[in-house]
Amino acid sequence: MSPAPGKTRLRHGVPRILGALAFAALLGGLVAGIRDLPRLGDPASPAATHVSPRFIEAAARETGAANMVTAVLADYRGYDTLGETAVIFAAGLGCLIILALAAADRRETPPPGLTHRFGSPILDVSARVLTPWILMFALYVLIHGHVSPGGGFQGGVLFGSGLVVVRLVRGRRGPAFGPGPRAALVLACAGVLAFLGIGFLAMAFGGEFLDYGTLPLGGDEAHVRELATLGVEAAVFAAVAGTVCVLFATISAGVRETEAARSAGSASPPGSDG
Amino acid sequence: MIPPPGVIGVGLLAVMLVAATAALFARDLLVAAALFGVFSFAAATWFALVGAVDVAFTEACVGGALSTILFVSAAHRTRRWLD
Amino acid sequence: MTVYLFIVALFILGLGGMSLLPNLLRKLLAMNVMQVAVIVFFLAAAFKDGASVPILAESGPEGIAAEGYMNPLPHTLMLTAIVVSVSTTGLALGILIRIRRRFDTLNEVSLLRRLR
Amino acid sequence: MRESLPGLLVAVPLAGAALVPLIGALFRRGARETALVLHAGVFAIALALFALVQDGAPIAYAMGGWPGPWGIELRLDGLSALMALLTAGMACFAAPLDLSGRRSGAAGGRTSPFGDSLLRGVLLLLLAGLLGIVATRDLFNLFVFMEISSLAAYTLIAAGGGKATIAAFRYLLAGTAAGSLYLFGVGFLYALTGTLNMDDLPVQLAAAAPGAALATGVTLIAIGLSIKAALFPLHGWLPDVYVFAPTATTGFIAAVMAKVSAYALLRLLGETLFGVEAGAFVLDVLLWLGIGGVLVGGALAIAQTDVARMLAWSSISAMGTILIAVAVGSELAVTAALFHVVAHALAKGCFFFAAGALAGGLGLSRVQSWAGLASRLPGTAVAVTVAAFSLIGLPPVAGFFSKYLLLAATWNAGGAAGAAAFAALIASSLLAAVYLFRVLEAVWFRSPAQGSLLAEAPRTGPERLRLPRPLVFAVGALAALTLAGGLFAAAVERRLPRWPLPEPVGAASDLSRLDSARQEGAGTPGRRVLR
Amino acid sequence: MTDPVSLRPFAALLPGIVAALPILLCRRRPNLREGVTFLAGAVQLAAAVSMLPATLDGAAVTTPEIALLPGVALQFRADALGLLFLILSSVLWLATSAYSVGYMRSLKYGHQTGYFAAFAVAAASAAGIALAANLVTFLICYEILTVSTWPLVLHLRKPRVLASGRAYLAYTLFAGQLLLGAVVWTAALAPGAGFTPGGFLAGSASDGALRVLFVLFLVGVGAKAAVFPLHGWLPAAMVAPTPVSALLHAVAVVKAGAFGMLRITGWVFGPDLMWALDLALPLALLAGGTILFASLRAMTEDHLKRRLAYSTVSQLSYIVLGGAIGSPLALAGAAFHIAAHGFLKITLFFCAGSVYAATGKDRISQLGGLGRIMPITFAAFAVGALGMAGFPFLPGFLSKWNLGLGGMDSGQHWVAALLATSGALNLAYYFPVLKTAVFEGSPAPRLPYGRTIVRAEELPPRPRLIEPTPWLWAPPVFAAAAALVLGLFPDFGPGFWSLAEAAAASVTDGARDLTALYRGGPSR
Repeated sequence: MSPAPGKTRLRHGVPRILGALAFAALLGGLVAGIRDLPRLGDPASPAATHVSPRFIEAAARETGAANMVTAVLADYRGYDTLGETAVIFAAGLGCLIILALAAADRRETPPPGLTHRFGSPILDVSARVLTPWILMFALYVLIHGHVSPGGGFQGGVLFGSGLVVVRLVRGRRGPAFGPGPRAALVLACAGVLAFLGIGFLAMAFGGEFLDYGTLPLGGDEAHVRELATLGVEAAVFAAVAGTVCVLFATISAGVRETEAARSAGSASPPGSDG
Repeated sequence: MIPPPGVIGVGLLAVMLVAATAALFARDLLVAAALFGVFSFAAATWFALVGAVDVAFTEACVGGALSTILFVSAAHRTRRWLD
Repeated sequence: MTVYLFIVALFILGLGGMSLLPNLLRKLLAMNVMQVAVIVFFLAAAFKDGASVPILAESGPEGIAAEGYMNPLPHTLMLTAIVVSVSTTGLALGILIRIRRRFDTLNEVSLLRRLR
Repeated sequence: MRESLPGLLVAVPLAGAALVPLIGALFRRGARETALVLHAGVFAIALALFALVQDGAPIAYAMGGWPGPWGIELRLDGLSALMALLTAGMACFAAPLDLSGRRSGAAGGRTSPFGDSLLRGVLLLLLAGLLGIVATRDLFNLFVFMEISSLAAYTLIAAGGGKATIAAFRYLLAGTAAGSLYLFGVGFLYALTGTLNMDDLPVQLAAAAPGAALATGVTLIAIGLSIKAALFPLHGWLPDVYVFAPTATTGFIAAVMAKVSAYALLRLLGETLFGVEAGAFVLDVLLWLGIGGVLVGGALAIAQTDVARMLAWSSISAMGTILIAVAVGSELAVTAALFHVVAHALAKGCFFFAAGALAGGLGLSRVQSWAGLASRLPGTAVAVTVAAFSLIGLPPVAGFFSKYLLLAATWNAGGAAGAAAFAALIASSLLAAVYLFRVLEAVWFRSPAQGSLLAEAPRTGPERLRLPRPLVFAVGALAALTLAGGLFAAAVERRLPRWPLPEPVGAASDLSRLDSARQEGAGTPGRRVLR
Repeated sequence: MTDPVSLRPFAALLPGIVAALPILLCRRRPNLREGVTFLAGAVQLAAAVSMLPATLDGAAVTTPEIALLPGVALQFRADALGLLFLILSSVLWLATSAYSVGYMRSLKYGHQTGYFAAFAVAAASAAGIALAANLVTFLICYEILTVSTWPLVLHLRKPRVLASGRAYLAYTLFAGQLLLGAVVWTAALAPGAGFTPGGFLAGSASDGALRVLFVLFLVGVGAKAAVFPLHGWLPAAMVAPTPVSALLHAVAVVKAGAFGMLRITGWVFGPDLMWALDLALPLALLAGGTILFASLRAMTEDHLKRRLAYSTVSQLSYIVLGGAIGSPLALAGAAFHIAAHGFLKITLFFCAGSVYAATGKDRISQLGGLGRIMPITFAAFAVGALGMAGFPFLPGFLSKWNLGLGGMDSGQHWVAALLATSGALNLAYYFPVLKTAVFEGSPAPRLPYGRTIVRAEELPPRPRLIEPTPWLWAPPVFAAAAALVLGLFPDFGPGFWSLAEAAAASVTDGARDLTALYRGGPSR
């Protein structure tokens, strides 16, 4: 009895009952749990009174950032952000390995990739017109992250998207605007390394890892931290932009192993992977 | 000062719930991706509503745009994705 | 309370979809729904009545009161969570494409049959 | 130098993860060598930390100079230093191996140097993620590093291609669900306490009234970590992953990855949330689930004909064992759990490397196909035997002593649960004996089937069967360590941390000053005093 | 008297383990390889004998404790019982090694290097069991013995052999795990769990708990001692080459189990506690039942080695019986029976193996006439058989006599009846063997001794004397002679009887004088 395509098939029998019971228990537990939480918006809740006040009250003084989220993100909890950069870098590496480089199986049907045009001439033209603006806006988001929403990550996403939008719209036969997967990867690696480099530099000057305050940039500590935060954001920007390009190149454009290998300057003969 | 999300917030959450349910059971991938986009933008709006402007911006960039585009472009390369 | 109920509903919808839907791509969509539910939850915890967005007003650093601004910590955490979410989605799509190429289906039941 | 080591422990492999692909993209060679040097360096750092914490004083490290609970704190105490050492050490064995899933000698050919450098970068990323989990004192930071390690693991598994992609995707779904459940639970704790710091959390919880929200949060965290630790009945993702992933990946993740999650469970439920009523309840449940996992894993391992799948079920059984000890939570039990973690990692890594080399390189994946192995690959046969003895718990190898400690710990725990765990542990040894002696019988005493690879291969000369040299080294070294762990059990045991862990010197004083600092307003505890 | 602390027990333990490596390295030079075996055996025996004077003086040479885990230490002590077993196993290891050379070479068996290496490890672990000073040490050696004898049982690698190997492992590993549980439990009750004459568990836990603990021990050790109903593996393991069977029965495995039973009853629980817990009588009855059952079962076996195996099941239960009764004489008899049975049974196995090696016959019904063409072998066999039956002037008599007296002492008069019955049954199942071999079959002409080995199919139509190579007939002759000497002069050489007496006296608190009254044989 083979499953009909499009039909939802659930498990039968005991596992199904047990699964249903588990879900019911989870639902019950969650509902019971939320009844016990502090009221939404309670200014006296522990979350509002315990650790966070410092971020609000001292962020500008200690880190020089008006946007408290940026201050926490890049400075107080810069280590999280380093991890976050590593996560998206991992995704980029992963897609590159899985889609472009990993052993291509003979039994796999060749992917169509974006061999034909995705859209219409209107889309094509608007993509070309939009691209510079997207890129500039991305830079603005990066630089202005200190005082307004945004920062390295959002800017990076926008920048990466801007780089690949033409390629995305025009397909493989379009103009080779934007970096190929290898160049994008180099950009991403450089971004991650720059972030780590700032951290190591802080160590070299006697502080803890990512302790920007020790960097010899002159001025008072908050200003130094502000500058370093900008550097970190730029590093994240590069890492994310590169990774987004890699993601698009592998998932959307369907770069195959041979192609990536060629761009990597390797001499893997075509067909040896198939 | 930002007022409590109130009725608008509840409405947005309801939109999210409906859009998510519809996306999960949509027959066609493009419909599913579009509904997922709606879900993400509703979420982003709700985030903005509770004052999380950074998160709202990111969700709009990432959830609303990047994820949706990735879904669509990945799916574009094959058919019968939702069988 | 209403917000929390919606969060639970979204979370259960996502988790249930992940475990019960047979199609891997649908599972992936459900996974995103579940992650958004957690993000909403954290942001609900960040909300303070009578507070503003956590960006310093023009008045300068003097006399900043914690009561005046939203809790920025959950916002920061959720930025990271969103990135984690999109990274996972991207990688999952990559794997999905490989599965689709090799096995010509995304139905979990058929795939599991191929696995054994 | 001593103070900066915890920062380097995670930062160095992270830097390597970006550096190695960069070298691979820009130059023709050098990536592999760089990766090996970095792995050795990380191991050296972990070793130095392990040696430094032997005096009992943990090394705390405030990331970015911000003390907890505002910043993210790392802490290397005896427990985390041990896990770090184990993880870094196992990574050293996996690092020289071929990480792509291609069969040597098959038509697939070799991975390009660029692709190889990417895979090595991902392995470093996996290592960084695991070390981050081990070192951090921050609940959310734990989540971030959990995701780093998970994404890297998905990649390494899926790199095997074919069926490995399905296994990787299912693992990805399970792992992400686990991560979200964990994060949801952390959200509950954060909403109740306002802190994410593992030292601050108990202080704040002591002030808060226990309630349903706390119980829900603790339970969600436990479920999430249990999925990652493949605790029965949440183990569904594990067997396929261990079977289909490339050899080097399987050997590494089977040896340490689930155990790092079990470590996180111990940290959170046994230490941070110790004293929380719900935590104690969850631990009780975990104990019974561990018993179930021990028995089910062992029984299903017997049912398998594929060596790797059998070992995978054996791992589920072993995780049940470790969870039992973690749940018992006495000093002896935690010592036993750690001894078992070390012994099992060494033995299972050895066995999986050997099984992977034979299945991937020579196509010998079934138990029966190993018949006659001793006559053609005697060294491998000896190593597998040592590993099997350790997994069963026979003297004089390491597994016997961990089993002994586990039995003693569960016996001392008393009660119905203790007696049941005691019986389950004995039963698990018997089950392990059934499925592993079946392998040993084939290896040593059965003759290979007519026409099979092992029957045809000559015993000597250049045409004789050989495994890749790094694999031989890994298998042999791990077997030797397993034996040494048994012969020098007292020395190993002496170096295991004592539970409960000693109070940290630096961080605790920060925390005690926390409340007064808050009352003073802007005054900041810790090293940095602004204004 | 304080025990002298010395490393000398290690000299008795290590030769076997250390020898395994050179044995494996000398795979191309068989003579050198076997030379290493003999050297190791000689060193082990010399070390054992060197500890004899101190032990007979009542002080046991003891090694320092080697800590393994907190509260768990490796320690060896050469007390009277241990030394008795050690000397016995050393002597018999040497004899079996010599026999193995002849047997394995004449039958041209493969894998001899692995065989001798495993043999050496098994001998070393038997020595470890003998000298173990606490339960954990005992357990470790016990488990190593299990895994080192497994390859020996599987030596022939045929499908039927593999099945028997599985049965062997199933019983022994199961028992080993229960023993592990029991040891952990005991160590929790009494830290260190060192063997103490007279036991150390009294009052450490409730009666019910102690009874459960005893059952764990009984299964854990009893499976190796082949106590009914855990004896199933022993006849199955007869598929092994004969020297291995000899090792299993006389030198190491089964004997280690019986030795372990004595240790458990005398040195862990102690006779007083055994009686107080109402454990002694059930155990004695179980042992008695095993004796009768196995004797009857042996009669139905046509396969010679399997008949010997059931004989072992029966005979080793004498030791268990003595341990259960726990009176001084019973204990002394039981301890002495370790040695007595060792020499006698190894004689019988050697003979069975020689017959098989010379003629390829392994069933009793096939033995017709062989007694007349292999007179030396069957003479030795007769000594062994009579000794088993408890014939006076053979060592079996001494142990049974004391067992019976010990039973009477403790008011268990049925023991004497049981022993008499069992002796009769022994005769009933050994006599047919001799009868068939000597009086049945075709008459054979008297011919001078020949040294050639003749396979069954090569037997000439008119049989002549076909005693095999001295490697095959000298060991049984030696063993039979040793048994005779032991029967006539129980204290000859190492003084097995004195050791048994001292062991019993230590358990029952200075009852040495009592035993002297009843001493059944001539003493020195």
